[in-house]
Amino acid sequence: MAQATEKATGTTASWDGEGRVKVVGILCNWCSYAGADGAGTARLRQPFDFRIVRVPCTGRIDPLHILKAFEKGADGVLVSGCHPGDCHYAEGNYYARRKLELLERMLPQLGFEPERFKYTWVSASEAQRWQQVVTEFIKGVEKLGPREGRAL
Amino acid sequence: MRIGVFVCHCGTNIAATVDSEGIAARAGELKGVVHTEDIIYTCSEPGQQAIQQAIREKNLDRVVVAACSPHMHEVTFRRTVEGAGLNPYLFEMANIREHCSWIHADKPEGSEKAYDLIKMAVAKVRDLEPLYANEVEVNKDVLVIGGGVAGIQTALDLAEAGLKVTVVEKETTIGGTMAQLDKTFPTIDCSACILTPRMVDCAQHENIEIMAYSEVDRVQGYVGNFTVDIRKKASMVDWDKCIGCELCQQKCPAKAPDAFNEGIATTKAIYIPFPQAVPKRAAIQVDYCRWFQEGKCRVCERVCPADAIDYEQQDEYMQKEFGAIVVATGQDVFPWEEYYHEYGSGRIPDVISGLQYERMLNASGPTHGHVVRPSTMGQKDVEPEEPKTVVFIQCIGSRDESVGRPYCSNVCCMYTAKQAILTKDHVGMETEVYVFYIDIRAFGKGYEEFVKRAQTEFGVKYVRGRVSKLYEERGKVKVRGMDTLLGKQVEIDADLVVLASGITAADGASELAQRLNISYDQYGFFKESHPKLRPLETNTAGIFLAGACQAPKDIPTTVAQASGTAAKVLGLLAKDKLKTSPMIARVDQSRCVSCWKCIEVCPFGAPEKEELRDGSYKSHIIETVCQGCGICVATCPVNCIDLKGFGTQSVLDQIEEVLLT
Amino acid sequence: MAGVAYYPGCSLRHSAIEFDRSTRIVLESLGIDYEVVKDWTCCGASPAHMTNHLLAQALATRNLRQAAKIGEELLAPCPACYQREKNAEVEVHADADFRAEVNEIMDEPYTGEVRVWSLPEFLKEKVGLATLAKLPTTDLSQLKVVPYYGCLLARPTELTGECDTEQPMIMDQLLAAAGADVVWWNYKTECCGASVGVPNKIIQQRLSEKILSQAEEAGADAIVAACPLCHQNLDMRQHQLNDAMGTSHHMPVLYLTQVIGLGLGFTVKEMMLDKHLIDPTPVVERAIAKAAEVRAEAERKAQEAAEKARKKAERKKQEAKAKNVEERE
Amino acid sequence: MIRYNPEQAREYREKLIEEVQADVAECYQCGNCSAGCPANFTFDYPPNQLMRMLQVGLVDELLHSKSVQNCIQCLTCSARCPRTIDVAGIIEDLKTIAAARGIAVPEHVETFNHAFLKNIARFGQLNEALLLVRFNLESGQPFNDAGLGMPMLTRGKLDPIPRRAAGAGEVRRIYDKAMEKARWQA
Repeated sequence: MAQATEKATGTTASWDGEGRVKVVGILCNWCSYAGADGAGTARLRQPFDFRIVRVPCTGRIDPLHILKAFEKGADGVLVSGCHPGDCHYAEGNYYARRKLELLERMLPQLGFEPERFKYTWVSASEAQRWQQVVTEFIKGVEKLGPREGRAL
Repeated sequence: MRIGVFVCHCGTNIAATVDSEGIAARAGELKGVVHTEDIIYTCSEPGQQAIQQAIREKNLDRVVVAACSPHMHEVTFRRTVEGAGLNPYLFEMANIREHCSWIHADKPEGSEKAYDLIKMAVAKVRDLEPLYANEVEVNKDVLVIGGGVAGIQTALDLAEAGLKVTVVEKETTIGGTMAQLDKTFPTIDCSACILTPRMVDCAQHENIEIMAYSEVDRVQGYVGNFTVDIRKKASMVDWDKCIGCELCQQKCPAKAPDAFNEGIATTKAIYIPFPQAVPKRAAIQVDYCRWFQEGKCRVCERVCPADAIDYEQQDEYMQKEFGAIVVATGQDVFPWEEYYHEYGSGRIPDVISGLQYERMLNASGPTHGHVVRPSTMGQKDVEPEEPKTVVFIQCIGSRDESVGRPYCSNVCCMYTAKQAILTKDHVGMETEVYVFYIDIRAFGKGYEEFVKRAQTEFGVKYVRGRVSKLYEERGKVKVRGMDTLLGKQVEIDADLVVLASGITAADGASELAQRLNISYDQYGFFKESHPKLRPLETNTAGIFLAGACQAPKDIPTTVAQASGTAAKVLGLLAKDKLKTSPMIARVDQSRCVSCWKCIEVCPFGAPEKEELRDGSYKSHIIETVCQGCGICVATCPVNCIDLKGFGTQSVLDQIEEVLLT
Repeated sequence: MAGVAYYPGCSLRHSAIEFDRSTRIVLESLGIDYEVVKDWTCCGASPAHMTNHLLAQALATRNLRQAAKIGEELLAPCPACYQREKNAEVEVHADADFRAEVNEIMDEPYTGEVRVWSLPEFLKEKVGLATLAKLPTTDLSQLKVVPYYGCLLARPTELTGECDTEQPMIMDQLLAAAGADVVWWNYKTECCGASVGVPNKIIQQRLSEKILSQAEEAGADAIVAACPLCHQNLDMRQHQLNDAMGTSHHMPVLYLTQVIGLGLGFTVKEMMLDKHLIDPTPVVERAIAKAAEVRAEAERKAQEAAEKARKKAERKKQEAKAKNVEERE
Repeated sequence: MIRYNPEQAREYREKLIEEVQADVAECYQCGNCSAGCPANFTFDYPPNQLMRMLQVGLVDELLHSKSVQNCIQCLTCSARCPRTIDVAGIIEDLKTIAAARGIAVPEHVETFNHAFLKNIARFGQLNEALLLVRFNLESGQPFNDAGLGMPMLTRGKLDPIPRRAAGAGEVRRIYDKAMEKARWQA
């Protein structure tokens, strides 16, 4: 089974490497996750510093998940779900919006730059939009660089 | 805990940018992992056998496959592990293809990220527990939304197989766009001759109920058990009494625009769209009815032999239960007048759309099949004039980003060729017929031959180029175009210009999609679950697609798809019970404080108040009703609800694991 | 409203003097206070931007700089000037580096944020159609006009503020508000060949001829333009064109502000209709006279109707009386 | 027989995307630009062929074409392009390149533009009478538009006595600097 292992195990590409930021994405299974799949199938290049957690619906997301991510050292968190009105479960994304609106307003109080958190809507057919959203968000986080003092 | 990790190469799809072998080896260091292996094609038979073998030999109790998207093969591998005697829900996928190898170029980076994704999957799989599917009774009735050729075909196939089918059609008759057509390509056989018998079959079939002039207002429930609110719009005519004699239409004094004839003729305020309508029942367009507008008239009431007229009629609301839903709502013609102002915005009478021309060609149309210049139609002491020069322009609202329609409409090239031939046939071979085209798309069976016939046998002149402007001059329509093959501008004095208007999503398609919770693309066409593997299903179990509501389609493709969809529905409803996903919410009643927030937020009514032995009430999830969205989980103030398969701990552990340094 | 800077541009000094005058008169009578840009210079027109982008933008920006000394808004009645100035506004304001590059070759830098208005847009936004519609004192309802936008007032929409390049409406609306009878036609935005009127006559003649014949086809008394170059080609060069093309057009071409002015009650003289080579005076006077007749006719009809009604009522009364008498007897 | 020039094609595609935000690769040759072009009858290549030439890199032929010279910048092509390509913008850019390279094409447009710019560089504001005279001399057609002179004079539409506007000096300097820069870039 082909490739040699040394190259990959080399730490050059480590997520903690110089100038890296750690961004976690929490995506709805029905729209944005599929949108990201589409972006992959279309070979749309995307930033490396991004890891995706799949959930059945943005309505399942508890703001604590996001705070936890920051606590554990994330430099940015991106939440993406179905466009308002298009929720696979009818209204999940509306509940998500209410909670995340509040979180968005709260984070600056806790000393987070607004650019470190974003929630948005990307449908399953919006591969290109997904590429654009994730690229821009991570650019924003990279501008700020890693968060000082990992803990909350 | 004994976890097995299997890393796929997917040929070079993954291996080109991810060192599958290397990260497989590294995965061995992860807590609980006792077996790792990299496989060239994990989804192949040897690949799946390798997994099963490892499960048996290393008696693994958890499995992670790092390969493509779970949307691609989660089901496949669940079956694989189940085949080896492991609970299918003790399995997790790491998406290292769509979300990694295909979006990165640098191999060290790709490998590193892939490894992180595996770490997350492993973290999640540790938290998983065996789950067991429930079974629900299945309602075997089927709802078909839309009574065009797609809906008709699906309904007949299902009814023949013995299922009860309800067809909901928003117009007063079924038949859809095909009923408006004169002939069909590439055979030039008469559209009505093919369609109307099928319409009648529908009407007479014991298993089919047609609900014309009705709309779907609301859809609740889930696969096998949908509850649908249907509204029958007030036609102001008692359809149980109406015998479709057309007397009212003949006597009605109020003119009204004729939608069925695409506005090139007028009908009456009370009307039956066309002679072969099914059901053949009259309806009043109140906006044009004198009684409703001016408070006098009531002629129809007087002449109706069945005394079916009912000016007080109201919309009727009803609720029905179905096991599956087929969406076959079709398409609309691109409204070129609103976009192509350089073509006169519809102010030039002799510039018409393809479908308008189709009505003119149709023997049951306003001109009884005679081709005439609209500018000479329906005027006193003006003899309707036959056009001597007819110009067709293709790609109107297709392949045109400037009007937000970059896609190809799929049918225009062929219907233009057909109409060009019919023009020669109806008006005479001496008529000059020009077709301005960008590219000819004749992809179907017998299509290319058909276009060739138009060019050779019928001498239709195809001009490769587009038309920049249409304007009237001395009673002609000036066509200012380009012949790109000659590299010269051309100007043609036309008597009639037919615009091959493309296909656009049906009006209100996105609203319907939202009512059904199915997804749609940016143009309003409904999205199939997978373009190649699940082209007839939507992302919502139990809801299927047929015809042009999914993408522009011609009749052969539509009918083929409609029958395919029928087969899919039969497959689903062949079972008496359906397995439901066990990945649903669960309440820890010992911690429930009976605040009932879960009941408030659940879109499906899954949580209920359950009386315990001590007489207290606690929340309880009705397993067959819960759809596993997890809204209640995120809402519960004391976190006493969790979501099986997507547990709170598993989400947190994935985050923690991947951020761990 | 703070004074708006007024940029006449080269043509309006002489060849299009009537456009300049009529515009000023209309602005004044609408109570808009404006001030002519001090030491304004040529916007560069098409020769500049066909030759050198930086040159074009710098020449235009210089005028923005001069306008900034008056206020935040610049009105350029000549669409050619308008587009050059607008073009500079958009690029210079959006791109700081480019602004620097431009400033580098000007004597003094431009630091302002001047918004450039086209004449139709300015009238619609600042005066308003509803207000304008209330003002006319002269009845132009019998004057059939076709609005001719040409290229510069229609394209590109990003600059012109029009919603559509094929069917712009602002001039239609303004003319309707001024009381004229606006006729729909197919040639609102077809080019007249303006930019090559001098060097490449054959293009200009072919294009202008089409426009004239289309206007006749539409049954218009006159074409209404808002551009000195279009006017030059359609009016001043109409004889020239007739000779060259062997046609016999006689189609007056009015300026937008001339029509509005006439509606507002200014005289043919004040609107300088005599400056045109194809004299529009007869057409205009005929239309105004006809309008008077039409009104008179209408009044007569109304009176007759009233008379009839009165008589009828009279008769009714009589009959009623008679009836009563009978009954008593 | 022609030879495609991929390097030039690449170079100009990028240049035009950068400067005009128009991508010639998007052109699918429907010919709408040519169909509507009012000046096409004076062109040696219709606009859609210009786009094609850019796609395959025949740039020099293009810069020497009458088409680029004679385009009247009416923007009809850009307005009606189904792929929303700014065709006119592309041609304008080519015009400036041709001008900077001093490419002489046997058409009077260039002469006129030159005369025009000289005129404003001298007077600050255009003097139409002088422009006409100068252009006629340079283009060797002394009686061009002679017929217009009288009627315009009598209507006070011509200004026989040229006056220098206050800003003339600066216009001259702007002109020199800009043209210098362009020459230097070309």
